[in-house]
Amino acid sequence: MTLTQLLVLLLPELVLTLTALVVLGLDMIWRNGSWSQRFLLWIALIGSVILIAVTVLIWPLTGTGGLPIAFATGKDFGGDQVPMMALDPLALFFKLFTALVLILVLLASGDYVRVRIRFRGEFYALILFGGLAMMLSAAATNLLMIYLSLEFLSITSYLLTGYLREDERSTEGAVKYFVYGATASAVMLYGFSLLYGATGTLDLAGIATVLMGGMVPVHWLVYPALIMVLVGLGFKIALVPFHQWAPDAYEGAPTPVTAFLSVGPKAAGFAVLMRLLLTALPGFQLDWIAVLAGIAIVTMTLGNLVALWQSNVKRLLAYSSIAQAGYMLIGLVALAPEAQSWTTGLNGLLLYLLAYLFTNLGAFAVVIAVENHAGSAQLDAFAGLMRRNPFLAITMFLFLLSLIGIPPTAGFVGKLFVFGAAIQRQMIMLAVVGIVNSVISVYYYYAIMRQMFFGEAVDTSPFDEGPGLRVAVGVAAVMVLMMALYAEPFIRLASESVSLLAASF
Amino acid sequence: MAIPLPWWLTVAAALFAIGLYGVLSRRNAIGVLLGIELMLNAANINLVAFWRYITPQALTGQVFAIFVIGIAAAEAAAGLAIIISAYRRRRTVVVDELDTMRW
Amino acid sequence: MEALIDWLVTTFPPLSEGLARFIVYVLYSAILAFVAPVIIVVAYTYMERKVLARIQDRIGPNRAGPLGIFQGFADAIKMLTKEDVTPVCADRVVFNLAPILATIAAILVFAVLPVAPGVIGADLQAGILYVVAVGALSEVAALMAGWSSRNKFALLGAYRAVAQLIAYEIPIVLAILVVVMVAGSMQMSAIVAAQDVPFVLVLPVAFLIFLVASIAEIGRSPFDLLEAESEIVAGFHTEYSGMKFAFFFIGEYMHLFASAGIATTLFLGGWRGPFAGPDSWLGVLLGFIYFVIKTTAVIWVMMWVRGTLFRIRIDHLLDFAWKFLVPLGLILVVTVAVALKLPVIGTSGLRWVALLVANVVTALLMMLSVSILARRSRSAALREVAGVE
Amino acid sequence: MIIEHAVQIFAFVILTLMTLGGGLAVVTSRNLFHAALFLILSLAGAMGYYVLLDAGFLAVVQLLIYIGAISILILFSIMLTRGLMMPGQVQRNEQWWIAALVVFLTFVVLVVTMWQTVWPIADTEALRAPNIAIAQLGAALVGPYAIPFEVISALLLVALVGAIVLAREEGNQPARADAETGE
Repeated sequence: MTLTQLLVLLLPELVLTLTALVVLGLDMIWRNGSWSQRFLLWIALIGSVILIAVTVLIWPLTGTGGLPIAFATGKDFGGDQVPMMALDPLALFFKLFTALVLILVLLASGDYVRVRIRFRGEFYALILFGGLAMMLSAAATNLLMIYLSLEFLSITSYLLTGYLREDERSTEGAVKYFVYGATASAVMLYGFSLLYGATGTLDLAGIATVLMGGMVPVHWLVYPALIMVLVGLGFKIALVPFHQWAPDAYEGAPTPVTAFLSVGPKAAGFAVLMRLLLTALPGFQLDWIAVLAGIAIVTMTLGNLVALWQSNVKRLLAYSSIAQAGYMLIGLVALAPEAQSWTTGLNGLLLYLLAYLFTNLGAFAVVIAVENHAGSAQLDAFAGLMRRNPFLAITMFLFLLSLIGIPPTAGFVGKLFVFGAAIQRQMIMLAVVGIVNSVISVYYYYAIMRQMFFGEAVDTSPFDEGPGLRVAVGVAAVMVLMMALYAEPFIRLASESVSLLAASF
Repeated sequence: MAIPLPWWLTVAAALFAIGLYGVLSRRNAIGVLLGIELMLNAANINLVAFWRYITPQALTGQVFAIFVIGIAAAEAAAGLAIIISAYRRRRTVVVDELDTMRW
Repeated sequence: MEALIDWLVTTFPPLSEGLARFIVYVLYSAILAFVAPVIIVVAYTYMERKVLARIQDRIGPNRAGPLGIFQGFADAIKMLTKEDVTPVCADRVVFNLAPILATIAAILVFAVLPVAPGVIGADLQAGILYVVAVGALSEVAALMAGWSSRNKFALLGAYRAVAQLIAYEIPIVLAILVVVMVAGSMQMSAIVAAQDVPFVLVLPVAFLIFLVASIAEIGRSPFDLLEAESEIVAGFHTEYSGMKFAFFFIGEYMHLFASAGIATTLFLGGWRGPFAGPDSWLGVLLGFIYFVIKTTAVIWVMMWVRGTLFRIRIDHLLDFAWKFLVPLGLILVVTVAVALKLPVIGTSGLRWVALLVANVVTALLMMLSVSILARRSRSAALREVAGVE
Repeated sequence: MIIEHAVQIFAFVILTLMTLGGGLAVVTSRNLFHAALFLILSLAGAMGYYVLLDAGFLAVVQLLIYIGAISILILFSIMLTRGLMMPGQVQRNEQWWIAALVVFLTFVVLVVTMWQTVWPIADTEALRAPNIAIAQLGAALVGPYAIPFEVISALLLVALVGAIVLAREEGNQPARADAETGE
């Protein structure tokens, strides 16, 4: 592969890196607080839009098998040519996903940042770098690259969480996030080192070849390695025994960052989990499916039950997002080997992620709007929202419906595919627990609705949410409806993105 | 090589366990960070030992270890900045005293 | 070294090669650890006093022995017979460990210093990187000393020491990087071998960066803020006396010699000179003499600087590192890399010219931009003072 | 050959005492500053391991980055937050014995696995001569590993920028703040 080819294949990553660097550089030139600083947001947004264009542009290059991305200079490195990433449909899906996350988060963050954040250029740059790390981890096919990109994403997230340095809760959330996250990644690294020792390679496909080859009696070793890797990824996704950091980090972080955290690292974690388990460890399917099924049940239930007691909407959404991760996990647990069926579990997982992206980011955009105006994200800040800003109230209503999974919303499509896969695989228990949990969740989502429609507000004057937020909320709402009413292209996208993984399995 | 591979792995496992104990038992965030560094080092010893005994002709393990050290530096810088920032606010870095938020 | 081992094996047949090697290296490390410090400290303190005295128009030491050459021994005896005080509240173990670590850190550098043709403790592949790495130990020693003394001046001194050492380590590494790029190796012997032209002639800017930054690394005037008497008594070793202070003192002079020796090796061609070479005893001896002379010359420049310039302020000190030396070093790395990759440069003569041009151009551009920036900020400050919008 | 083996084993034992002893002291020491110093001891032991394992460059990197940068950063942070180290401060939380139990079980499981596994050890010929030159490592970093190499540079930039933003002291001492986070 020549350098030019390689650069073309890496265009999405390059675009994002360049945008972030330009933002950092211009921020250095433009004085803090000067008028031209508002262009930083525009530059970041334009970069994200270009990212979509570039991704679509290189889509045809992948071919059916996906392209390994490996770099070697003029000299021949012989057998040492190590593919680090892959440009396959799954990676492309997550590139698109990242671009959407970035656009929505950036749109929603404009006013919030202007009021509360000191170092704006660095803030936007960190968010863009976080997006870069998401794309890298979704594309990585080498343990080194996976560890590196996940750490990249984590470190960016820690820093963003603690970005409000004057705010106790922000720094406190960051400390907890850091302490738990760093421990988890150290454990995961140890697991990776065991996998490397067992197989002598870092390449995911190579690991599978060695393990399936049966030449080496190292099977015992894989179990501790598997558990350690699951611990690390479980932290990133905030699955239940490893979720303690999530509520604090989510509540403390600046709200746009919370929106990013609730979608970004989760999606990256799921991407890595899928790739790692399906590419490297398919031979141990029975083992990890059993573990993950248990985790899924506990995660859904605990997330939902604890959410019942929350009075802060940010924290409530944090627990809700833990529960949502549990639903998504069903998709991975219930993956069906026969690829021709309408739901392979995996495509359900991707659909759910996509639905969750629009729904959750939309909901957080509304929270940001309310917080910008009322100064807090407590439940009573939402009181009488219907009278004060009907647009926000109605869209929020839509997002909450989608979170519950009531048609005609995106959340319904996601749940349909995920639970459908579970029923198809005869995992009735999982589906039942999932549905019961969805019913429980109605209660706390209803608490928000009740405040919005029937709550008595102290201040009843209408307020304006500002153009950025209006666009973000509007786009998210339209997409939530689109995914339900015009679902076919989305389903096709998700199915095609996982076809390779499902086939390799 | 006079020392069989499992010896190295045992030492690394012991170091990992010690680090994990430090992480779980320390109250001070910087103390936790010290434990994390021990765990990372245990993983590194594993990587280098595996490189030496299993794939001595390729560079894989050594390069991974170099990357781990670099990442650890970035992590420590970010983590300590966060801890110092929290200390400025609260005058404590004891993890269980950071309890503004509950449940 | 290898020649010596061969000689031992042939002269004393019962010695196996491994044993001979062992003996030679043990002897060499013993010399480095015990003999060299004494000679270096005594010789260079005497030299420093004389040089400073001359600069300040004094005579300097003149009582102990002819021309006062035994002054160093007199000082040593005084220091060793002084009472050894440990503060009551001090953290004893750490307090006692710090001076030893400081000395060890300085001595460890000597292990990779090629003091004469073929004479080197360990010719590591990553030799020069090892030097940078070992430098970190002296930071640890300063932190330990400052913290364990339970003295606010000591603590402040330690803060300053670490801030300064870290800040100036980066320009040093950049200057070293330039040399490594030109020499194509990090091995000390290879760097010496590559200097058909001493690098100071083709990389003058890198040499200046290295020299200035090493003066700061070893904490000498005008960068001696770690122990600025008028501000923080004596910095991190405020509470030390007697033998333990002597260790810091030895460490400081060993460090001085080591830094100058590294500068000699990297930029002045190390032991190279007419008739010096590893083949004969005379060549080795000549190489050693050249090395010592060049190193002493570097040290003399450092003393000259000390005698001439005044101490600078701590924030200026850090600004100077981060805002001048580091950018200069980075730009230099880039221009030198470009100059090395220019397609026309095949012959070595042209190569040296290109490097020199790259250096000079970099320095001129940097000076120009600094002067423009300085003028702008000065006029801004003036305008502010004058109250003009 | 026998002597060489004996030397190796002797070195291994000494280094193990340093690494594990230092490590134990790191997690049990009451004084955090001492714990950080013991961390340096433990890291130095690991550095010795790398030398024994013929990974000399890695040993230098360990000394340069781990001991030279990370440990100093930690020591510095401990000094900046030293208000916490009043004598008698309990450094252990109440669940320490549960932690000890869990950790001990983990250790036992790991050790049993390590000894039960039959490792795919390379053939003796390959084992004898790993001799990897630094130039080879460097070429690998800008060759097959160029992509992660570029990524880690971005990561370090992010960590640096973020750390300065978070830890920078407000007021009229920008220079000092830079130095604090200048690692």
